[in-house]
Amino acid sequence: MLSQILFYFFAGVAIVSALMTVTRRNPVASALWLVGTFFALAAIYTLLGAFFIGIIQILVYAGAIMVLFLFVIMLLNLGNDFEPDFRGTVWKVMAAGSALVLLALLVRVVGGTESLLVATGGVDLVAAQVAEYGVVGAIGVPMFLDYVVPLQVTGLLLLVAVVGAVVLAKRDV
Amino acid sequence: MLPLNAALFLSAILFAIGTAGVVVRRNAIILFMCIELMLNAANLAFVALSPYAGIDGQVIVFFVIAVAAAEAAVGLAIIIAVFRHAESVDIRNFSLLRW
Amino acid sequence: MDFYRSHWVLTFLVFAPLIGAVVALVLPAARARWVALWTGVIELLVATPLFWTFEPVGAAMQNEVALPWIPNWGIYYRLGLDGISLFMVLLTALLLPLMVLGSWTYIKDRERVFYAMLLALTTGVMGVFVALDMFLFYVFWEMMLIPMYFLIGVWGGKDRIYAAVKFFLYTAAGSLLMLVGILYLFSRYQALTGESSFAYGDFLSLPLTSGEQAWLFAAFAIAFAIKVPVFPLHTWLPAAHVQAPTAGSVILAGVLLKMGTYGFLRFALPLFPGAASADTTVLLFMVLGLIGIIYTAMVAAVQPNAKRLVAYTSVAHLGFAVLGIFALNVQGIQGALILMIAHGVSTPMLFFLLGMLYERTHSYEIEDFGGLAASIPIFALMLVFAALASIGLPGTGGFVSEFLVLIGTFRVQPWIAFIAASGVIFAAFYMLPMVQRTVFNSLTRPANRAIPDLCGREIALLVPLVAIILWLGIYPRPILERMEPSVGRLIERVETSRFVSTPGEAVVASSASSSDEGIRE
Amino acid sequence: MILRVQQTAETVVAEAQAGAFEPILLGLIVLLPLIGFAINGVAAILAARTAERRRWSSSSHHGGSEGEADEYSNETHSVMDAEPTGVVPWTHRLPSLVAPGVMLLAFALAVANLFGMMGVELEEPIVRTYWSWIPVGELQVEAALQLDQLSLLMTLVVTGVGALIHLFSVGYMSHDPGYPRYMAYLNLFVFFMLVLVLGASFPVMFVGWEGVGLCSYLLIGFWFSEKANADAGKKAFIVNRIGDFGFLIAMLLIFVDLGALGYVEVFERAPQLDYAGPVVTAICLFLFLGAVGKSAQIPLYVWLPDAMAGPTPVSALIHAATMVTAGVYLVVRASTLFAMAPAASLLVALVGAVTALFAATIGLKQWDIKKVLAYSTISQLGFMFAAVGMGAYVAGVFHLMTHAFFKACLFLGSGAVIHALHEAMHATHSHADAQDMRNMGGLRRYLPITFATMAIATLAIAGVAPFAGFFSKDEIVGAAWIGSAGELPLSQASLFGVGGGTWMGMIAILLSIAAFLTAFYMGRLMLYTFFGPNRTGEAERQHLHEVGWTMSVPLIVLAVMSTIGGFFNVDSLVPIVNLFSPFAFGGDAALHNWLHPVIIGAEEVWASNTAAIPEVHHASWPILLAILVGVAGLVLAAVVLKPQLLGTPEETPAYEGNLEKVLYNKWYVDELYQRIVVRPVWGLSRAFYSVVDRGTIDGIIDGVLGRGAMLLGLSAGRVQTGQVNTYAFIIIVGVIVVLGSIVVM
Repeated sequence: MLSQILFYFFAGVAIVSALMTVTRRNPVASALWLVGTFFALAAIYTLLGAFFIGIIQILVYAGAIMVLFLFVIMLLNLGNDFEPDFRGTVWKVMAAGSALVLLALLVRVVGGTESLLVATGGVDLVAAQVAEYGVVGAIGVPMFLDYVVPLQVTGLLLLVAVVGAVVLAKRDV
Repeated sequence: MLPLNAALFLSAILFAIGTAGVVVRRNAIILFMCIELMLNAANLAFVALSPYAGIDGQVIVFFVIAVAAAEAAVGLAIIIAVFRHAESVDIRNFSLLRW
Repeated sequence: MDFYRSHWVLTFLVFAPLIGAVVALVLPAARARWVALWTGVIELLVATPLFWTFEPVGAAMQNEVALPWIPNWGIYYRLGLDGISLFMVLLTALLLPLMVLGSWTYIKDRERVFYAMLLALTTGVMGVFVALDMFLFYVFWEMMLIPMYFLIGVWGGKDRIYAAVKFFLYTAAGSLLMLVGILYLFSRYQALTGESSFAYGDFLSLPLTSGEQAWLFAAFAIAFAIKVPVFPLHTWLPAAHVQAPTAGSVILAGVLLKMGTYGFLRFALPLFPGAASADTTVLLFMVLGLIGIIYTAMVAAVQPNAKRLVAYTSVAHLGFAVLGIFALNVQGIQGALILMIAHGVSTPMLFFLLGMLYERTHSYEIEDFGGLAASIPIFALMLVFAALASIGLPGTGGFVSEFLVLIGTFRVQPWIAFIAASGVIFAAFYMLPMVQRTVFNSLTRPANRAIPDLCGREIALLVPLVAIILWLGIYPRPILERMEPSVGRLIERVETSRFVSTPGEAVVASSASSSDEGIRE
Repeated sequence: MILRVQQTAETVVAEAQAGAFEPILLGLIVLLPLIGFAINGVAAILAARTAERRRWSSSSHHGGSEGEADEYSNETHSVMDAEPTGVVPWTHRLPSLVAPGVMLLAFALAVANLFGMMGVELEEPIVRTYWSWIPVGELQVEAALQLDQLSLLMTLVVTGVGALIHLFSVGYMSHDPGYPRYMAYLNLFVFFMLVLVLGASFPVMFVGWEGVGLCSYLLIGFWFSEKANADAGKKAFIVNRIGDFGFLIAMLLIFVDLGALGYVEVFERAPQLDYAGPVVTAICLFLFLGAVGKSAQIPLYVWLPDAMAGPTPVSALIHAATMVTAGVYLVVRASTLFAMAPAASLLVALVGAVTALFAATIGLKQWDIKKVLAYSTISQLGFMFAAVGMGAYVAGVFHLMTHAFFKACLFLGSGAVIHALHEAMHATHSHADAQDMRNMGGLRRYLPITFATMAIATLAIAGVAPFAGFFSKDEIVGAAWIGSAGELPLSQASLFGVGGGTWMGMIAILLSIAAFLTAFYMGRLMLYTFFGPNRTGEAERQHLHEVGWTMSVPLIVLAVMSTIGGFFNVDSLVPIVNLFSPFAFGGDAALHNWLHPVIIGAEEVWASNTAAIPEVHHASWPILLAILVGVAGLVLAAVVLKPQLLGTPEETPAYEGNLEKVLYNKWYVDELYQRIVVRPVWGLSRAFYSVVDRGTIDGIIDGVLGRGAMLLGLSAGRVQTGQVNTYAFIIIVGVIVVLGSIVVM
């Protein structure tokens, strides 16, 4: 019963901070609100039983990517004398409208799945694997067995990204 | 266990907020943040469904994170390159690629 | 001698020009026209014996072949020749060397590409007339488009791009509709028999409901009607002719238009006989043909540009062909076929002459000419003869075909034939003033006084055309005999599968019905 | 050559007694003119080639000479100017031999056949099939020639008169630079005329029919460098084409209703159609439309007067003797059909009579000598159509024959006059109109032979007693009176509700007035041309002299035929006419007996479909009236018209008072046609082109589709703003649509 209360609490935090990320004019403020969202999500992950992902979320997302963002913001000195970069009210209305419609559709689509999945009776599949290999092993084993190709590709992708970033951002001397 | 629908609804909401942000904001950096937000919404959905559909969900999350990281890195590099040239990160300066 | 029994003669006729095209491209520019000429001459020498080796007796296809090309889709390299396509093949083979001769001094830049295009175009056209596999037919049909587009677009007159694009879009749009029709037939055949095939024979045996037939006929008919061209869809032709170089106009008027009527006779009528012989279709196309005859004749009369005038006249002539085809009796269809040949000889002659005149006066506008008979009498003689052949004077092919078409139409729709016959008056109405303003009247322009008369090459080019026009007019019997069985088979097919719903054909003069039964042997 | 012909004639006559008659070299008769055409044609091409090569050589020296090129204009009639070397080239000498020679040969063969056929009573026509022309399904058209009494008679007229006119042309046209081309066209014309006359089926006749139309187009527009001549040729061809349209429709009707097109089969199966039924009447009306086009009857006569733009021998041959009679030949050939359609026949008679009178009135006030003769021809053709329309087919053919003689004589006479005047005016370089009667006067002193022959022909055409016209024309008028008394089979028929007899009464009156007017204007022509003071001018008068023998001989022969022509068909029953019966050739009413087998079909139809006619009694007063009318016309002309008062064209105006104005301007018929037919058709054509073709069709295709596609493209392009948000938004919309469709499914 406690976990549900915590879940709704963190969900609320996540939604508010997401809204603040989008609406703050100051990039630094919105960056920090985004970090807040990540923390809330990490908490929800742990509540859902994915402890390793919760940790990774904080480590990689909040820790690495957001730091990179803040670093770039500071590098480009965007923190101050920024003018409002919101588009016209027409666009605002359209954006909000399309977001709500999208939300409604997603809810409609997603809504029906629980009854479907419960029917398949796979509730405690994850628990069995975790019990066998431990929290990290449960993710590690399939990653290195079934998903070994995507893993390598992702590795390559990251290499390309790094080289790309260096080439792009380097001052043409 | 936690109500599955709630988690999925949450991810839908976050995703919707992310799209709204992408459409509305002109600042490239914030644009990237909104995209990160949308990716996270997707991750949440994966994690929420993994107890029912198997651990694969959580494995995919890792790949998503990796992609997100790569995308952020390259994106920001582009923004720096453009910034050097146009002194601002407003995406209207990026509008040469059109008919 | 079995070369002429087998399909190899057809394969040679189709692909020899293509090889010639490649050779023309490779060799230096000065050689190009000679290569084209030799290819044309060889093509003609190979094709002419077909006239004698073709047995007029059997109604079935001759020189057939069916080699697998893309087997798993049931696409075969299927060729065949019968009474209807024989003369189109011969006409194309005849026109090729003449066209090369016609543009001997006319084309001065990029000869290599020009002759390559011309030869490739001939391959496409020859392929269309002998292909019996719908897919292969469609490939050749599209293949014909590209070289023609370049012929008009590159070597054309002032606003040739407009004309070339208009020509291309018109024909391509039509052929897309036809493609849909072919694919639908393919799917129906596959659904019915399980294995896939594009063969013309297989589609013939396909049972189709009246609704399907109507739609499919419409798709094919529009594609061919654009090509013929039938009245409302004809405006691309004058534009294309005015801009096209002489060789382009000759092949366009001589053969490309006949692909439309040939298409009706080979595909639209036999494949969908019920829809084709329905009263509404027959009446619709007859009225359109009729408008085509009278309307374009009148429009032709007021044209300042000679080539545009001749272009409109060929629309008028093919209006007669449409009438003949939809008369759906032996006189009408044989008349249409003879007209396809006669028009395919007389109009190219006119275009050759106008081309020669253009080489001398650098203009197609009629008011730039006048009294040319005084300075170039042989040209004047040829122009008057070509004009008379085009008007359909008895003794030329034009008369025989128009007479047969009118008889065929009269048996089905007396009133339409009555009005169409007045086309004879309009023919004189548009052709004679043009001849007079070009050749007769006083020689006002000093420039026209010193132009040289026709040289040996030009006369050698025109003499075969004159000979064929007279032969068609005086002794068309061998041609009629060779067509008879195929036309008989076509009519028999259309008659037997007439829809039960429509109460027989239009009211024919009552007393004639007795003689009609006799005809439909 | 002549000897051989005599031998064949004897053998043939001997053979004839044995009952069998084989036509002699029928194909050759037709082929000879074609061979002539080929030879002359080659000569013409070579002449053109040499002329052009010389022009190149001379023009390359001093940059193109003016005089050279207008050698084709009809002012410089003579090849001498264009021929520096002085000797006449072979290309000009050859046609003088070939053209008349070929005609004489053909005439000789025709005569040989005549002798052959005279002996034997030929019931069935002889058909020679050469090859199968259009064998398609039930339509079997053979290229076949048919020889029977009618076609032989026509062949004789065509080749006989033709030969004379060819001989005349040698003198008249030999100086013209285009002489070989002229002779080639003339031979080609005779070839097509023979095909028309000897054809065994309607399509073969149609080949000749349009062929002669083509040749008249080429010959009228012979001096094509003048726009007026070329226009006249074009007008003739188009108006003929309107007639040919009618003929074509008739052929279609015949084939669809009778299933065949050969004469023999058609006239066999004709009784199958119902008597006076709509089908046979339609066939006859359309055949008559063809005849009206070719034989210049109302309303399609307008081309004949303009056809005088051609050389005069052409007018004589084509527009007097042969081509224009093709219409009459058609009606007589299809007499069985016309007998089956009494209403149509009566209409033919009526149109003929009205045309006779109408043309005669116009002839009164024309100053161009050839125009007078042109309208006279139209009028005389009206007489022939009246005859065949009333069923008096033999009278029609008889008048056709005699008319061929005296009208050809008149035309050639006027040709001689014009030629003489031209020579004179050419010598003094005056540019007066050589064809205007006001420039003539008193020519009998300078052109005695021409005057004598034309006088005989004028008496013949006026219908004065012993001459040919008297017998043939009065037989027609007589038939009209008999018909009005109800003694002709067709007088029982009715047209527009009025009885046949009354129509024939009206026709008789119309023809009588026309006969009177004919006599009057012919008298006027003779007076102004040959009597009174000479108005051609002092200087030219010295140069006026009689024409050469090649032109006089044909005139004399034709004058002789005009005198004796009448005796071929002297009908002893008719009171006054029987005075001449002792001199008749070949017995009583020779022509009637000769042509009887041809019109048997018509008589059988009448026998089975109309009430029997009691005995036909010939009153004498119609003949007296005819003589009176003829003589009165001539006398009145002599009395009323004062040639001595007439001045040159500058002095005497073309017309005084508005009646003469209307007549001179041909009742403004040409202008009427121009306004109600020609101009609207051109206007409609221009409207069609600009409004329909350019405007709507191209408007829709280029405008709506073309520009529409362009505009669509442009407006779609504006969406690409280049800003990422817009694209993101579009993607989102896409997602929404996809999700929406999933939700909806």
